[in-house]
Amino acid sequence: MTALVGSPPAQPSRARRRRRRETSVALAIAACVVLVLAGSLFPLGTVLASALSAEAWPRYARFFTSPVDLRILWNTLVLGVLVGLCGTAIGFLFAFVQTRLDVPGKRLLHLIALTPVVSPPFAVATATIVLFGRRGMVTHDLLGVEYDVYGLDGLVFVQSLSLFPVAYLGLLGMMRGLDPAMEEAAMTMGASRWRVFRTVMLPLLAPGLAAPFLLLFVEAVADLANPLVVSGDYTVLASRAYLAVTGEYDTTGAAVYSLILLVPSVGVFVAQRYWLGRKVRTTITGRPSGSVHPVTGWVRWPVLALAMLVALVIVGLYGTMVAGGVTRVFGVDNALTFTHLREVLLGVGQEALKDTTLLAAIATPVAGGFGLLIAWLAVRQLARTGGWLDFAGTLGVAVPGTVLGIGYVLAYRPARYVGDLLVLPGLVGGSAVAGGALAIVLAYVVRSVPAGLRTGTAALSQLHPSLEEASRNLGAGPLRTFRKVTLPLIRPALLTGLSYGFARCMTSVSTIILLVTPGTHIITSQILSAANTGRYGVAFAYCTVLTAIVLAGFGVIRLLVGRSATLHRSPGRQER
Amino acid sequence: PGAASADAGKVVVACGATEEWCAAMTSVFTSETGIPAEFVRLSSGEALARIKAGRADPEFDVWHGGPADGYAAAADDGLLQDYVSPNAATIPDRYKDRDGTWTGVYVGVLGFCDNTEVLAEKHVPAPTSWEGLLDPALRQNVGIAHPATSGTAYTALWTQVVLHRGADDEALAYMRRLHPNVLQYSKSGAAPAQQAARGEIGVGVVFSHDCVATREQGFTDLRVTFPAEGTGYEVGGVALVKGAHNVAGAKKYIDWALTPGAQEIGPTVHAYQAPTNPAAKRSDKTADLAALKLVDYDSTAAGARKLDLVRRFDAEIAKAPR
Amino acid sequence: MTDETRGGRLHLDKLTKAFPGRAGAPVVAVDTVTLDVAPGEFITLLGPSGCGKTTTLRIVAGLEEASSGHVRLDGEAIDGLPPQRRPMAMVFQNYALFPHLSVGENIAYGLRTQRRAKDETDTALQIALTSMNLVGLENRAPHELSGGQQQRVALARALVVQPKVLLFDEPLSNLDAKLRGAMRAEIRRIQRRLGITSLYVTHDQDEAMTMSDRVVVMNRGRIEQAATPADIYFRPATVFVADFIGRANFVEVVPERMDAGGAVVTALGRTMTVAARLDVQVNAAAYLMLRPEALSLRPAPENGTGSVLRTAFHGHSVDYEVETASGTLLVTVPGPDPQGLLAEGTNVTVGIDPGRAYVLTKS
Amino acid sequence: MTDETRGGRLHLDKLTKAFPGRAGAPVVAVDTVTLDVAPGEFITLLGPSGCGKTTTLRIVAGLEEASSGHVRLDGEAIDGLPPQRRPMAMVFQNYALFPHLSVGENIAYGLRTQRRAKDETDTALQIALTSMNLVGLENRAPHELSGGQQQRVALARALVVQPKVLLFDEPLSNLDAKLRGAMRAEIRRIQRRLGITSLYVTHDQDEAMTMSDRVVVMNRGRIEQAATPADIYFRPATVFVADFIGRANFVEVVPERMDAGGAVVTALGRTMTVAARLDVQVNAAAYLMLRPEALSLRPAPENGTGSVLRTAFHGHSVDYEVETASGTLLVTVPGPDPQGLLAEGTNVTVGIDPGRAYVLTKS
Ligand SMILES: Nc1ncnc2c1ncn2[C@@H]1O[C@H](COP(=O)(O)OP(=O)(O)OP(=O)(O)O)[C@@H](O)[C@H]1O
Ligand SMILES: Nc1ncnc2c1ncn2[C@@H]1O[C@H](COP(=O)(O)OP(=O)(O)OP(=O)(O)O)[C@@H](O)[C@H]1O
Ligand SMILES: [Fe+3]
Ligand SMILES: [Mg+2]
Ligand SMILES: [Mg+2]
Repeated sequence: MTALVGSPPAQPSRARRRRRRETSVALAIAACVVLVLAGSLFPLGTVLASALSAEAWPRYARFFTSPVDLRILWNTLVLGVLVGLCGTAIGFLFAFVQTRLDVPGKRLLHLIALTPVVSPPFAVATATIVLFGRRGMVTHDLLGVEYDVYGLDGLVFVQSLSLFPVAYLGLLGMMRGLDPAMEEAAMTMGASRWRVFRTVMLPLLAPGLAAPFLLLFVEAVADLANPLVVSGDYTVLASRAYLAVTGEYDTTGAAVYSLILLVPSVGVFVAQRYWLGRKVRTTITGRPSGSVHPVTGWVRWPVLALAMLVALVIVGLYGTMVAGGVTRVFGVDNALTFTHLREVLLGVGQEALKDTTLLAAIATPVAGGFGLLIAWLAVRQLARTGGWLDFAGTLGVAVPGTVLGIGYVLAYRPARYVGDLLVLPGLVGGSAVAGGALAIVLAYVVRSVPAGLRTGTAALSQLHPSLEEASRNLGAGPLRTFRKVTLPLIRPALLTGLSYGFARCMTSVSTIILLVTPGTHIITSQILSAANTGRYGVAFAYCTVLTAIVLAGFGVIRLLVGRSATLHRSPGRQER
Repeated sequence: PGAASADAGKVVVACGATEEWCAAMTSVFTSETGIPAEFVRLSSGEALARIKAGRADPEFDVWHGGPADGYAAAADDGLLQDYVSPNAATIPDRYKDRDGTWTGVYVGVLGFCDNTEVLAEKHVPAPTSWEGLLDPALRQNVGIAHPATSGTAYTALWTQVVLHRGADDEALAYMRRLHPNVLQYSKSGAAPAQQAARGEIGVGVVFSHDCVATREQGFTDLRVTFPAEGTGYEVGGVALVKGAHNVAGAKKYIDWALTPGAQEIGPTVHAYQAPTNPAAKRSDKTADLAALKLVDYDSTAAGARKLDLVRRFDAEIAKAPR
Repeated sequence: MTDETRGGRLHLDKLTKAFPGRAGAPVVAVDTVTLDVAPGEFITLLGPSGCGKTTTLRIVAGLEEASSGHVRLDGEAIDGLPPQRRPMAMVFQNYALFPHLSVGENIAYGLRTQRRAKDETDTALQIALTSMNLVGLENRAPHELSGGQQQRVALARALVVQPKVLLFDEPLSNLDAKLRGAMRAEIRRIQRRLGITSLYVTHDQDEAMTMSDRVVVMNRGRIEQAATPADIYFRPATVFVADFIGRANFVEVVPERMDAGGAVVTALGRTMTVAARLDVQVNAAAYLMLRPEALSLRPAPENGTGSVLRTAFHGHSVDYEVETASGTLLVTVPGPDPQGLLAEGTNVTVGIDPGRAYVLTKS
Repeated sequence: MTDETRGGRLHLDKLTKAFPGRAGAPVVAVDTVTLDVAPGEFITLLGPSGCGKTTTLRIVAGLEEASSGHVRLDGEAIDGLPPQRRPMAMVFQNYALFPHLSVGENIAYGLRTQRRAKDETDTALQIALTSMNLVGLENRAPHELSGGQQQRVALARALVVQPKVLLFDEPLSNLDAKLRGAMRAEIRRIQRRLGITSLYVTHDQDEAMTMSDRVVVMNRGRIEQAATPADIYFRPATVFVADFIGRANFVEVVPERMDAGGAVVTALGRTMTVAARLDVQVNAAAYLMLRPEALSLRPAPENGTGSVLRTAFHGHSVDYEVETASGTLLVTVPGPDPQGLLAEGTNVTVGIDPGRAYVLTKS
């Protein structure tokens, strides 16, 4: 009974827990708990302690009475909702084109849709201004309008384009898994394509649309780099928190803003658990019957054109980035020059490239592993508490990076003593353990765990538990089962998780800036520095090289993880 | 990565200038004095947060670069050690702290960053006074940052307070009149220079060195003008961190930073702030402090009033329709 | 055959469908299938997995395009019509109920699609609910129903649009035996009452036998035989059909001559006249088909024709595998006496009822 | 019963399992189930959907924890052991073959887990492949196998670890009828040869009857009857069992007296002595259970006991629904004569074979 299953097969309750947990599982849980404690909860706790200190209390009163601050809160929510909607819509558009449209060039569209996974800070935003700003090459020079991108519209544009791949990948999986028999049933009852789309496909995908929406919401409101560049007068909480630190030397204020920002983010996650957890979902359980009927009429052309337009914009933005890196001043003086690239590759940038790549390379597998481990524990092992572990693991992206960074500084800069005994040497700063690299790696890990966690959770809930039970039944302990059966089967999730994680490490800005040491040079901090002094050529050159490194990283990850076995929807058994 | 821990011979600098400038400064210092030095680039707030968190065991010896109000805030928190360098004597009083907590190493002067092309298009002469900035022809063509988020913009706001003899209301009234001409209050203080460079606005109110640096990138339409009524400025400081591991080295660094030689490094790395040491040779791209009318800028007073002024600005001006 | 005939006449004309195969060579799923279905007739497509039943059905529904051949409805070729324009409704194996719609909304889906007036839709819905015994369930979600109820909803949803042809793709294969039996009768009763022409795909021979006016046995994309259940069972056209429909023993024979009753053959030490297919020829090797229940067993302490190899107790009957000179024969003894089961190893005589045997060519 | 017994003795002692229900009230899936399984015995758990079969099996496997009660293996309670430490192997309904491993790797999985020596593993694998008729397929991926082959791989994978107990959860329900029949025999043959104690879950009564040493009929978490197939069929403990196993007609009777052969009852106008359950009492309402094949039909132009209501032709037999004074009776006539089918409406006399009838309490 494909698609009629009341609850996904991966109900944790299916494998009810025994009271005595096995040692290996207990150890795994302990490791994950330690990671989220050390990586996000403790640092955030130290920040929030100041956000809840007596000194901070009047701030709340001030916040909620100040029209300016309330406006910021409102702006943030509006931004989150709009980006959630637009990003999901774009993701849906691309997924629809991929799965339901009979058109040429789908492979190319797929690749283009994935490009924004690597979104170097400032690159997309700045390219947007260059192309679509008041004097933009497209808006002003080509179309002759003086369009003011700064503000909500520009922000939604930039963030939607940078964040939509998450929605795209998720929806792609969902739509591929959608039982075509549903659509066929509607068709045989006389429903036109449009009606099938409206009354069957969309409602069936609704829960699947909510998940990326909520994820995009959270990421959009926590994003810092884009608002700094294109928000104009439109202030949001994340950039407000950042500026409270850098402009006002006011960490308490930043903590207060962050705590307030956390409320909608946490709310969204709770809502997701409660609301989506109860909804009937379509799940891939058996053989998908019937076949997909791609849209073949004229309607496909406008839809394709829309997707092409978006793709073109993406290509344009990334093209601007590359062009900006190899011209003197792109748009003003388009003379080809390699001075920017030389500076990045052979000059001061060289060390940053090395250091960042090395640290990210260390952090990525750790993050990927923990992401999947937490997903597995949450889905399969911890019926009741799993949700909390999952949530704690996701905190890494739900809070503004600046706040997490400050948390690290507050929590790990000082060495901790109990009495005279050194229990935890300082982790942050050049004089710290491993020259401060440990804290940076930890921050990278925490920021990228959610990528693997989310894809892992999705993959696991599509995997029938009987496969794992069969392994246990044949004498393999839980961890061996995870390693030998679960992990290979969710390899595609591992792949995306690692790729996302690596991209996120390489492009992480706000957290890392606070953690750099004399010995470590971080690309994003160089980009920020170059952008701040108006050296956009250099900034673009950095972004180009960074993108190239991340893409190369994807290749390496793909090589190491290996191609996924051709898995069939119905696990362990294939119907002919 | 991986620097060794407390190396007494090494000076560790929290550097608030640009990456390049910081790198140039430390390397020249090392080559001139033989004392190894390294730095971490941190904006003022970030530097403050990290120095504060490490007060029990500081990782930095010197804080160099970044506006003086950050130093004042650090001093209030007791994070800095008073040190009056012998070389500070030559620095004019207005560019250093009375108590010797910090000493100025450079001065950034507020100016107008004009895009001559755009102004020509609009048939507006380059503004040479605050009053000139109010020209209705410049509607939506002036860029300035938000004083709450940018030290540059607050300097501009405080300059109005000084020019209006301390009257907040009149200063804000000026900003209110300017408001229709402002395209947007950007987050970063240097952003208006960028916007002017790209022709998105005609005039950006920025520190003149940001405008010059941007022009250097190839935006040849940019010109700097200064308001005749008088203009504000920020002082970039240098100070000794309290509890520094390498006090001797840190003091040598501060002494060195005040020398004309050290202050002449900036222009070689696209940093066109004016030197505080009158003996330092001025690059032709840096503002000539002597030729400009500077307002009497009391950064302590400015800092004390900031919260209140910014809040009023937010409530009374920024939200208003244009 | 039906109370009131409002079904359409369906004609499949040399339908062929080739799928592009993996290794380049196309897979011919349906091979020149020709079939005429009278209005109101209930036809079953029966055959082993992969023989092309579903593909045939999907071509009729318009969900798949034939490589060649035509589908005609009431004489008119409908090959070009998209599925939604064909007056047919389909009941899917997994029901394909819309999980986001209630039972009532599911059933009314087709009507809403046709933009019928609201009260007309409501009336039709009420009638459907009543006649399908679903009253009171209309607000439930599909997953809150039992398998049989889901099945009825799927049927109601297909019927309510008053199609000219009903298509079923193994609609009962997900139900348990008890429910399956009940649903068979129900489907047939409703189909008879409404007189809708029906094409029913199954791989369950019992289902085909009990439900159909005619059974179409398919193999490798081709029709092996299309005939009434009794003909299919008692007079199979080919060994394949005989073997696929029920169970059969085959004993090699050489017909000695033909007479009025059929062919005269000798098997298990006995010469008899047995009905034969038309193409059976004298003195050419042929098969004598013996259904297990056309054989009988008698304990024969001496001189038996064979000995019991294995027994399988089914309750209502016992199957014996008996080793004989003509090979191992399967004998079904119905309604066994609780006490009278024959032990493995028992020597027995196998009796044949020539009236229920049949001779067909060896092909 | 087995050639060489190396199975374990399994004892389920008052097993109870309650799941937290949706609306707060717990769902009691398994209710004080007590069962003793002898070494090498093949026991089937049979019952309608949701009666607790799978849950019982999963508790034995250690995949589920009982709310109370114990599982003992060879006398020792194993309740605390995690699944991987129990010497049992399970064959899953969907086989749960590891899709990323080849057939060979799948089968060897359990051996690798036990870190056996490489050559030992190889030998065991070869033996398994040979005995399961899977030679040549070891490098295929599971999805490249047919259903029957997949089934055999699943079985081989479970057997190769030499478990003391084999657990099966509806292993054949995804196969088609023909293959199902073949696999039943194969499973039973192997199980017999190896003598592994087996617990087999199914909802297919025919499967249970043909395969088992003993059948355990469950209903709502409880055991209704545990007995040999013949006992279950001919001497069901309850109406539920009688109805669930095969088909049965129930005629209300009041036993007049008891004699050596059972209860004396009157039905369909005839008084006879019929075997009865021990708890049947004189003068208390009881049911006379009549299996359809224990009834016979004779056309009776006049004075018949009933008339044919509906017929269903199965090939090997015909089912008649006959309307009588005692209600509608189902009569199965085996091995029907192709010509002699009774038309609907025919008046008939129903004959009873008292030797195959049974009386049970009305409960
Ligand atoms: N979309 C397709 N592409 C390629 N081959 C196909 C496709 N659909 C069906 N086939 C092949 O066509 C043949 C007939 O398939 P079909 O589904 O009609 O069989 P079926 O008789 O319905 O079998 P089952 O009883 O298993 O449902 C099979 O060999 C199948 O593999
Ligand atoms: N994890 C669970 N949580 C709650 N209830 C459950 C759970 N697993 C089973 N049940 C309930 O326990 C009862 C017995 O379920 P079980 O799976 O053992 O039935 P079954 O006899 O195997 O049925 P089937 O033939 O459908 O497989 C059912 O009512 C079922 O809904
Ligand atoms: Fe079944
Ligand atoms: Mg089919
Ligand atoms: Mg079950």
